[in-house]
Amino acid sequence: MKKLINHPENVVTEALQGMESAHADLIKVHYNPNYIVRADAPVSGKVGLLSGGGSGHEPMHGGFVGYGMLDAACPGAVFTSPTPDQMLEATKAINGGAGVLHIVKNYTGDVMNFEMAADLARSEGIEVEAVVIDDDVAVQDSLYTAGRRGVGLTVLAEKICGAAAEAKHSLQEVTEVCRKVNSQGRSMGMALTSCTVPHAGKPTFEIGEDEMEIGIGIHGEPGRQRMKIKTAAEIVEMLVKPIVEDLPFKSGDEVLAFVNGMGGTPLIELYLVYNEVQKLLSAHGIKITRHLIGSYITSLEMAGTSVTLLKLDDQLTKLWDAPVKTPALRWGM
Amino acid sequence: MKKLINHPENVVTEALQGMESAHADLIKVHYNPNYIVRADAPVSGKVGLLSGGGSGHEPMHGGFVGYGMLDAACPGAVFTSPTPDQMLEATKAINGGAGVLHIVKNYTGDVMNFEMAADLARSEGIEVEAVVIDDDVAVQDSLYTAGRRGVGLTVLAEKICGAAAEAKHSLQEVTEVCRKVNSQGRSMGMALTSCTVPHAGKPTFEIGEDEMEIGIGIHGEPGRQRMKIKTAAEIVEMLVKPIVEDLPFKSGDEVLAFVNGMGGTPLIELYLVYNEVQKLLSAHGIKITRHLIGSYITSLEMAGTSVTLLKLDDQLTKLWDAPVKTPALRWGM
Amino acid sequence: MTLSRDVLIRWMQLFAQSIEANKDYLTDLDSAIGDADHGANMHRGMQAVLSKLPTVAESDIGSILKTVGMTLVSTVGGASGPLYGTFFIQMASGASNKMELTLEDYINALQAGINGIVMRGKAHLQDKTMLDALQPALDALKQAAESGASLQDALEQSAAAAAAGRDATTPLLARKGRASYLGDRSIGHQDPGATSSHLLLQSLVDAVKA
Amino acid sequence: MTLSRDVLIRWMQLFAQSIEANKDYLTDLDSAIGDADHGANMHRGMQAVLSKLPTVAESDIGSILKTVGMTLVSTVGGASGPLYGTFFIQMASGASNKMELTLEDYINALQAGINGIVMRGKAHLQDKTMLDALQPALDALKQAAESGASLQDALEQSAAAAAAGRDATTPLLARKGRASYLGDRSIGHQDPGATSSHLLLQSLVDAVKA
Ligand SMILES: Nc1ncnc2c1ncn2[C@@H]1O[C@H](COP(=O)(O)OP(=O)(O)O)[C@@H](O)[C@H]1O
Ligand SMILES: Nc1ncnc2c1ncn2[C@@H]1O[C@H](COP(=O)(O)OP(=O)(O)O)[C@@H](O)[C@H]1O
Ligand SMILES: [Mg+2]
Ligand SMILES: [Mg+2]
Ligand SMILES: [Mg+2]
Ligand SMILES: [Mg+2]
Repeated sequence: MKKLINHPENVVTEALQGMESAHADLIKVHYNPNYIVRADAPVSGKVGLLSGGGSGHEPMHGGFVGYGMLDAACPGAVFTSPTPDQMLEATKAINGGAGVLHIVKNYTGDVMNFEMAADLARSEGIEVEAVVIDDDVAVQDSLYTAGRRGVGLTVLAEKICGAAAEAKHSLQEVTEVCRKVNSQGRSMGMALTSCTVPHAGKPTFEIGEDEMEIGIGIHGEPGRQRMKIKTAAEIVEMLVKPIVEDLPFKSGDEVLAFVNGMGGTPLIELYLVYNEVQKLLSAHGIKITRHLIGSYITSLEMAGTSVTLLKLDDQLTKLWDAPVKTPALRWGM
Repeated sequence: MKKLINHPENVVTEALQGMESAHADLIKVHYNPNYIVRADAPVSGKVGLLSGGGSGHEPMHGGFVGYGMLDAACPGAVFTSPTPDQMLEATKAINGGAGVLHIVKNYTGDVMNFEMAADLARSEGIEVEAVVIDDDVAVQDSLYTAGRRGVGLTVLAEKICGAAAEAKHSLQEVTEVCRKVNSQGRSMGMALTSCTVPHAGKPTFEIGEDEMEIGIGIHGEPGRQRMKIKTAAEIVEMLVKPIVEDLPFKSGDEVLAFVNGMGGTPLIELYLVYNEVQKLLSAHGIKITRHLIGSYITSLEMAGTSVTLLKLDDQLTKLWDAPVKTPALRWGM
Repeated sequence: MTLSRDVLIRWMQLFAQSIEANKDYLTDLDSAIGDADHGANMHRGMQAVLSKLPTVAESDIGSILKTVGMTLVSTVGGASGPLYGTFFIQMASGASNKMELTLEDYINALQAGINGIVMRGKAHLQDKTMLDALQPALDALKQAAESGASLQDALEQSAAAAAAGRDATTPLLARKGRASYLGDRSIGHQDPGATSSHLLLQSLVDAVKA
Repeated sequence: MTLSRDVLIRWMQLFAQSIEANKDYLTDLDSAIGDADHGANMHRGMQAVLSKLPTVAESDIGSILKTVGMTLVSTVGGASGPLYGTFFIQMASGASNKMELTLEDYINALQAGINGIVMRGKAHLQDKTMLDALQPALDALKQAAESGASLQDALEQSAAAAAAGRDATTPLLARKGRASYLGDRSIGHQDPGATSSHLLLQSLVDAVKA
């Protein structure tokens, strides 16, 4: 296992300490239970936005805490959902009196832990809503009743809902916006390499020098299918076609295209992938009006990419464009 | 070789096309010869800032073109300095009448090509200055008369000089600022893995599962020393100590600390490394007042990190804080 | 014979040991069809339980089980945290103020625990989850009780049924949890949660014997 | 015997072929002590030269050499681009309007080319660069000329000296170019630029023979 770490047990805590000392102007880090809050939390009269999930997906979610995005994030152990007590404490810390929205990625563990936390928070008198993000079209069979995974769309939902909350929309309204994002966005991902969970000490899966996994999630789990590696153009077609057909996206649609790196893929490749996405969508008459390119929701050091498309309208575009100031996303201020 | 590409020959062009279609609001891409310019170039009365170098270091340099940073960047083939004709065309395209500064990383090829370009531009009546960045303390022996390499400090120099140029400082003044940054900054890097140049098709060097290279550059070249992999704390000490001793940085100094990923290292590890840097510097009485954490000057998909320290004063801090709006660095607007 | 407070505490200690011994094994199973953390998750949780046990050394069985459950909920995370946590919390519900459990008490407690898992996780039998070890274990326990087996024999038959249930997860296609994302590729791998559930029931056998 | 325009054009064609055949070899050498691009760099440049050659089919030798040099400068990049580019541009300087080169002309041209490389790259002998192949080649050429050798013999001796110079780079510690960053670790590896320089001079021998 090759990592810049001290001890597998301490990776999450020490990375949090690094974030804390780097971004003291934007965030505060609380330990035991672990959560990251906006430096100015709670913001009175504003809906509080909480997300969380296993660590190993950085910058998600902690890197998205700040003005115009999340109020708090709960980091779990690597690839392990955080626990209800973390979420409860974070919920309390960001409740500015207008209620709290939990943005939950659809994994059994995340959903159950957030459910328990919401129950506990409600029993303490805090109004809590939850939206479960499930955008991964790689998981398509309705027999598999855990449902689709939550992946790249989560980042877009956090930004857009963050803007809505910052504009002092009500809990009801922010929740609606989040549901809308979830209903209008789809993702799919692939991997060239596995990643290594620090505790496990060896790659989660073995893969040949000429192979790739299509339809992966973000936890180093194997994908839906293994095949010989293909060109970027072919790979993009394998990712984008199921996305376009699923919603479906139609000619004339305006979309936000998010080309994400899985952690070990360099930016030069992401731009090359974006170029293919752009060509393919324009052949379908779909117009990219906003974009995000970079490694924003990762699987440790996995090499690979995911594509997320979100159908935009005026409301979502405006919320996307609104100022944001977090460790990992920043514009307009 | 595992890469998200179509054909090794086309990597640079296709990545440029991706940048072009993504960032049309910020930059224009010119092909044959290849260069990237600010969408509003030339800015009349402003010193033009040009940098360039081999591709494979993304986002450097193309990702730093835009308001408050570079006016143009010339991308060469992967890890190969661009050619004088690219630089000449770019120099002409950004000359707003106040002259052009070339920011050159100290590699034999880069220096010679930029020298030829500057001669050509001057012969066409453009005032050109050049500053060679040579911050890599891994290259320490004065016998090796190619001198130190230019690495991470280049990013900081481009940002800071970009702010000075934006404030309409003269060519003389911007050049002075650049020399000052170069004299007050030092870097050192290490790698856990090699990278694979697309043309070459196989890793530049072989390295064992328990080994690392210390004192690497940014071209997948082997480092000064190979050794067994160590903890993040020990690695940071091996990187930071030579930096601190070289300038030297002293107790009471205020610095910008730049923890850079080499392309294949995830953000969680960079924060962990930053945490170690912060602890070590504070033990030396050196205070981090500004920071940059992320993969900004990379070696394709290499796993590894580099640390750059720049001694700050009021002037440099103000220039660092000034607004910047480029594909890869953005704040204040 | 009944299950005393001491036996219950020894149960948790032996389960923690068993998890420690099988940590890498559980993680390997989870690597194949999940995210390579089940061993680490359970280990983190049971270490926390170990350190909490002294605080309930004098408490009734309900409090012991509830503390175990709450500790697991707040330290494990993932799917197994809320599931095992709920399991113990629900087991505790009928045991408050009890200082020992008869076989019948234990059957009721196990039934309540399993109900909690189903309520929380909404899994069905054959979905390739821990339920596939626990439910057969409960059935065997009831059958043993009906046929008048001793507590120890009943627990042994229950653990054996859990082992069989665990083994039977291998050919199943997963329909719940992370493994379900793999579709057909989940077939042929033993479920990690069913494996840890068997370890749990086997540890009780060992605790009774010790 | 003299070097005609046709021979010079054939020289460039054969050099391009030789680079193509040795592309991976040059890159491998550059992987060991550089950045794994010397083969690709030279190949890109010589392919561009090939496509430019028709435009100078009727020109004098000075124009041919200058076009080669300018093309290399604008397509190779890296260290070898300006160095080989300057080499040919400087070779061209004494050959303008010439339709053939005598041995003496060629000696002067090679001397000018090497001077250009030294001016641009500021390398010394034994710095482990292309100079370590080129300078011995020039020396051998001069010696052969003095001893009255034929043009062909002189070129052969020159190429042989380049080969020996190339081989002699292996034990050297690099002091110029990228390999210098390796310090002691550069010792024991043959210099890629010296290797391509030998290919260049060998291609001229082959062009004369063909
Ligand atoms: N809905 C569910 N109901 C019952 N058990 C489940 C359910 N989902 C997952 N499990 C169990 O949880 C185990 C995985 O636990 P663990 O790896 O710790 O959590 P995670 O899947 O969040 O990483 C699976 O092997 C399975 O037995
Ligand atoms: N200063 C110099 N003078 C002469 N030759 C040099 C100098 N620096 C480098 N070289 C030659 O250039 C070769 C490397 O060329 P190449 O790999 O194409 O460029 P780069 O080093 O920029 O990647 C070296 O092997 C060496 O022979
Ligand atoms: Mg998990
Ligand atoms: Mg090069
Ligand atoms: Mg798991
Ligand atoms: Mg090279």
